[in-house]
Amino acid sequence: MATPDLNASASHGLTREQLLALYRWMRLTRTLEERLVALYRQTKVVGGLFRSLGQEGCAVGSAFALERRDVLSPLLRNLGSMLVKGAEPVEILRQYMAKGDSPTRGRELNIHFGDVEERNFVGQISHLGDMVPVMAGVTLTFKIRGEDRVGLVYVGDGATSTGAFHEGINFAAVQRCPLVVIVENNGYAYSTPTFRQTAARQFIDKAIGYGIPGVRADGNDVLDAYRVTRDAVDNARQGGGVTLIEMLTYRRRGHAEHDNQSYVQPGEIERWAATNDPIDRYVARLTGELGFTTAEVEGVDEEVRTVVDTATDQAEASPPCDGPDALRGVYVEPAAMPRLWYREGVASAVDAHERPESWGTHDV
Amino acid sequence: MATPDLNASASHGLTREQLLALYRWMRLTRTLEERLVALYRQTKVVGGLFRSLGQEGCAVGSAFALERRDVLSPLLRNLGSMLVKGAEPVEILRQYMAKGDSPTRGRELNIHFGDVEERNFVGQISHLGDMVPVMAGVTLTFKIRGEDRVGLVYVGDGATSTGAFHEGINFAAVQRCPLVVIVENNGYAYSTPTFRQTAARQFIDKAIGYGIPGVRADGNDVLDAYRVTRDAVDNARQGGGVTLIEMLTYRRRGHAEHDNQSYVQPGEIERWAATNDPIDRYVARLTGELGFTTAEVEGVDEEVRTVVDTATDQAEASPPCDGPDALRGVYVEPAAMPRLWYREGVASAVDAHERPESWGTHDV
Amino acid sequence: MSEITFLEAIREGITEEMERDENVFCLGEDIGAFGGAFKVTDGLHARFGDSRVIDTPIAEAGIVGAAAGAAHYGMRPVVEMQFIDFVSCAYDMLTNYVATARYRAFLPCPIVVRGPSGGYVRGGPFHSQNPEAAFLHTPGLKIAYPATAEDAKGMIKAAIRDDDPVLFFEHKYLYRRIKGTMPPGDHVVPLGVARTAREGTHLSIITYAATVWKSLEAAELLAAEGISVEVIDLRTLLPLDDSAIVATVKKTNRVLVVHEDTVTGGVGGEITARINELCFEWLDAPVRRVAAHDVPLPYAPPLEDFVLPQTSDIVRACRWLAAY
Amino acid sequence: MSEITFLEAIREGITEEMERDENVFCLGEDIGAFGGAFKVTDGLHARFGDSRVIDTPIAEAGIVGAAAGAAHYGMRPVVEMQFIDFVSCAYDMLTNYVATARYRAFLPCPIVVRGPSGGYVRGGPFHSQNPEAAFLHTPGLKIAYPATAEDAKGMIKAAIRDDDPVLFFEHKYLYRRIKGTMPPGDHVVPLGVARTAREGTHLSIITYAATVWKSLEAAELLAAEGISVEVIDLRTLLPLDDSAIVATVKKTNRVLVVHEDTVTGGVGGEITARINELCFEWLDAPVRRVAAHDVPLPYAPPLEDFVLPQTSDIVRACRWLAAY
Ligand SMILES: Cc1ncc(C[n+]2csc(CCOP(=O)(O)OP(=O)(O)O)c2C)c(N)n1
Ligand SMILES: Cc1ncc(C[n+]2csc(CCOP(=O)(O)OP(=O)(O)O)c2C)c(N)n1
Ligand SMILES: [Mg+2]
Ligand SMILES: [Mg+2]
Repeated sequence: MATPDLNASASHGLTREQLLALYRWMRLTRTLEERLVALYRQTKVVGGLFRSLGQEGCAVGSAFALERRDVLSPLLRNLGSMLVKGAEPVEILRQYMAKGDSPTRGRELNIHFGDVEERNFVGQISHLGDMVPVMAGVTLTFKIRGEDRVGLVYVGDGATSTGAFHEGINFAAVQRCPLVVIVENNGYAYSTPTFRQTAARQFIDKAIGYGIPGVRADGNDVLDAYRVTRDAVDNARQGGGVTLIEMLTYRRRGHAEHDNQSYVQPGEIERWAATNDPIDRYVARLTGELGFTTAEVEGVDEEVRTVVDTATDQAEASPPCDGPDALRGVYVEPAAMPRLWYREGVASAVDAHERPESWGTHDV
Repeated sequence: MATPDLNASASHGLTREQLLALYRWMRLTRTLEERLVALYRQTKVVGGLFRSLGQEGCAVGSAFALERRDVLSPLLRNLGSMLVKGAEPVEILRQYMAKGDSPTRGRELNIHFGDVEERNFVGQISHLGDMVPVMAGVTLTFKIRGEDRVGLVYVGDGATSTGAFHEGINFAAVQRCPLVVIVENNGYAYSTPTFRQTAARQFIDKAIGYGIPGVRADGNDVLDAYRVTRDAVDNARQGGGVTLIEMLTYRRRGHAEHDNQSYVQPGEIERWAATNDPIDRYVARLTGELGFTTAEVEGVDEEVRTVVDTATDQAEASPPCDGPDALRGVYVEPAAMPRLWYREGVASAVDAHERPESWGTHDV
Repeated sequence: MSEITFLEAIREGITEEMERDENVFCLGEDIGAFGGAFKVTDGLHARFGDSRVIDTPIAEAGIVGAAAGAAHYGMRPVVEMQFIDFVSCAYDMLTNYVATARYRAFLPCPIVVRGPSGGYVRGGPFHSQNPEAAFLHTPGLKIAYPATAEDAKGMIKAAIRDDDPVLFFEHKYLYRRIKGTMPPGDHVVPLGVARTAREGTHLSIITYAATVWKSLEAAELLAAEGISVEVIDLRTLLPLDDSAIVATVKKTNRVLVVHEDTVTGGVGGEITARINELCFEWLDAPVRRVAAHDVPLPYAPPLEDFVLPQTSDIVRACRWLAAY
Repeated sequence: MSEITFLEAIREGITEEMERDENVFCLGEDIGAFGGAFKVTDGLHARFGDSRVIDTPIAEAGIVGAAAGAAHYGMRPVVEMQFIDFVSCAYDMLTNYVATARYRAFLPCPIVVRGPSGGYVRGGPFHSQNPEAAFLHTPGLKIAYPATAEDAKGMIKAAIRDDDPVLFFEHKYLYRRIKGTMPPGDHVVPLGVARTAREGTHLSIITYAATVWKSLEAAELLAAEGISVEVIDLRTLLPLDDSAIVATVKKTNRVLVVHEDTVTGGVGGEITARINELCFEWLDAPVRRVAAHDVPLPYAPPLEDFVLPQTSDIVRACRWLAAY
């Protein structure tokens, strides 16, 4: 089959390389998460595992609209956006395995890390909504300095209920900060369906209350996610202020791997998997109207597998954290907090005779 | 002049007594506040004085739409609504003068007090926005119990920026609580004009984001304030959930009496006073289309003056607070907190030799 | 009567109170049909229905405020924080509105705010917190932090019946590891009364929550060395049981305060000050603290282990104190 | 050089830092053309313009979060709380996001959050607070609370230059009552170093903020009775200046901790614990506290006077301690 001329509107002005890159980021996200599931089952992941299965299109498409100098603030389901922004698979793996050379040196879990020096994504915290004010401040800085930079922050459907979301987006709207706020509406906040989170018909209905434009995207169409975000980013870059984007998607796994999704209607997940998977849809598009060959697509799969394999080997070989490092870096000065008095000269915090699993077996 | 038939639509179905009562509450609010200004100048008011000059229509008209069993949560500029709900002028005066028999026994200031037993208004705190979640809970209770009761809570234009406002109204909207939320848009939050508070064109634009109806009223038309609130109250009573009302009005005095309003454009206050005073407008209406005589109106003024005079005498004669009472009532049990060790047997906390005004005159 | 877990004990306590008093109701994130992140409210929704087990939006200040409003009008709300770390989002509402309601406005505000707290579980800085000290200087609140399954049940019942607001901390490490046999009948453990978890004569450990178990483990190890350690489980931090503190000081004359929260600004300071004020003359040694290092709690096991107080730390500190 | 007030000293400090470093900017409610509720930022908007003195919506969490974001990208935000009582609304943002930023994510977060605090002004429960103790167990924050005009200037400058987040409490009773002559030049008072406000030999008062002045007044009165009181002004509460505390204990052997915040859970506990740990053997008497009674601060003058510590209380407590 001959390569057809790329229809500029179908490809939203993206080059062939870019179109394939979008696929690669989605595939990398999924393959990496699948590897994490395997490691989780081997109990090599410390703590919970949070998937973005079925949501890769939102994260990848939106982040793809940013320049390197722009700043991204991801959430738990935005692994894809971090990869686009330059996070390395080995960093993700080390984080999840709490390795000593992980991006946070074992201080924080899963994908809670960032890099504001070069790649420009900010390490999130668990408290939902808090990143919205923070990104208002990041982008306020760009506005004050006249820097040509834009910010992008995600919130879940659930996080829109927080006071922090409200205070942050309102502040940014009033200040006309160059900020894009994406509500990733995946139908659930943990077990809570959207209709218990808000009585609004749709999340973009919140935009008018902040005096900003609200736009909806099909989050499972990576090109739509890209296009809508790019327009909002362009608008922000030109001084147009904040845009609220609602991306429609669906969370096919539980809140975390241990969640059995008992609260989901039978068949709902299967339906989304069968008919509305962002990768399947994009593959069909690539090999259909966009004129890529199956071999090209499979080549990406192959390359991604190798990348993830290599990263896994690297991460597994990484050293564990070193206890006393825990005291370093709370402040610039002092550089480390002192050891407490009963720890002076003690090599290991936990002695052999510690048996926390035995708690409660003593007489009370 | 003969009394014309009351036009039911002009009077919104109110009786003659009710129409005159609306006037009385507005006049009482203003006269009482004017008395407070006099007492303030005599330094008999402890702390600041907060006026609602020019906003009496909002407070009175809206509260007039409630039944006694309904619950009101007023703010600083809603003295009028408290009077309608049964607060006595003497209570207000004692509060401002921090008297021992004031409604809070001197614990809280100005109009921060309530009565949930009989008259059903809730004592507010200073932290803006906090009363919205609280009233969501009050009205959730009515819903759970199937009680035929409604709640009404006010916020200023400024308070809409708080996270508490957002969390509370959203919670109430999802739960379809029988609650009416009034945004009293008086143009300023302290010195901050509305356009620095929100980029929204109007506050009712926030309603759709919560999936609730939003209605605007002319807050300086007491009948419009009444009508719009009554409709929202009726809707809440019938299970229709939350309504957001925006009342347009104007704060003619400073945030508090000491504020010289340097931030206000010259002429702005005078214009509102001359052309859009809620009392003047209503008097014109009363003596015009509603067919009251000037004597009737003046009769109210006279009666109100007497009421305020009597209340002032009573309040001035009220005893001051008794120091040790400060320790009572933090918990049900213990009924009073213990005196600290160095206060045992001490009659007066502050000795004659205390000269706090001399602080800083000692060598450092 | 069979043993149940700490977690089941809390559920049993809430269930009994919901049966006893129809004004008791639960609200929180994912607590309905799902039963909550830790399943504390599992089954309650099926049993008591939509209006008594309410799934809320993610809005801690909103939920706590709503609970307060309901409490003013006669309800007895039991609020779940999905993790107690999120109570910080309701800090204003709790310290300014809830805690002062009775004092400033004579408003009854009998709410319980409960949730999983504490570390030793590789939860990282935002799923392991012990925020009790942040509320200690808030008159109007009570703070309960049980260590045993029996207390977990008896104290949640007391908290729900209390006419004032109670923060109820549930150490998540104990949820499924600690078991107990519930006393028969209406088992209520009054707030404000400490418990002697172990009798001893040479020195006293004053502690609460998960470190009660670490202290008991240390006491057991020290007994083998001939050091007899008394362990006081405070159970309630506000109000503190001064008489229990004074009694143990007068008995052993040596005190180690142990808690999981960071040492600076933790509850240990208040306890030390009270001992100074109430029974200084009885001290044969300084009051000392074993607690977490002053850093945000990190996630990696070697780091978390290093930061938190461990049994061996308590053992070493006790040896030092006994030898003083 | 003429005397200026405590308030003017703060303004002078902020102004100098804004001149020195273009990354320093102010944000808060009504701080722009209006100059702030207490006029601390008066004139700054006219001088530095819209983008360096920013009026914000009423959103304490939003403002503090925005400051943090700006600080990550090289700015030096100075945030005003209109009253420090409203910092409770930003409690989550400060304790979870701001305080941990460097530790968990290597993010610089040099922000200053400042505002009028404290009582003795008939401000009632929500305009008189001393929330310092609520932040004391938050590693990652610093807490400054000056008592003199000189320190107010020197410490706000140090706070703005500090590479970590600083809570800066400004006692509103001192704003216009206290004056001082500013040392010439770039007057920076380092954080973490206490000050001997008055030398003495019989006993030591350890205190900070407004009660420094009450303590000095008491010391003056006691001098007439032959009791020589040393007064230590801590100036910074996090980190605490342990060496200054130890030095005064070793000198006088008797300590009274005085603060305006409620006694239970106040900073006094931490100070007492440190003294126990660092210099117990030097104590000739128990460390005792003079502080506010454990109630929300009421508004009426006789009630507020009764609840708060007064000079006469300090005098009586010192007599007791001297006689011990
Ligand atoms: C302030 C706060 N409250 C509660 C939680 C606990 N929590 C973590 S994720 C979550 C659900 C989030 O749902 P949503 O915002 O829709 O994001 P999604 O997981 O669907 O991407 C909850 C309640 C939290 N992290 N922060
Ligand atoms: C959470 C919080 N932040 C700041 C303040 C200080 N403050 C008191 S009134 C006020 C302005 C309120 O404006 P608005 O809500 O419009 O009410 P208005 O006074 O105009 O009726 C401010 C900022 C406060 N009370 N609460
Ligand atoms: Mg979701
Ligand atoms: Mg206003």
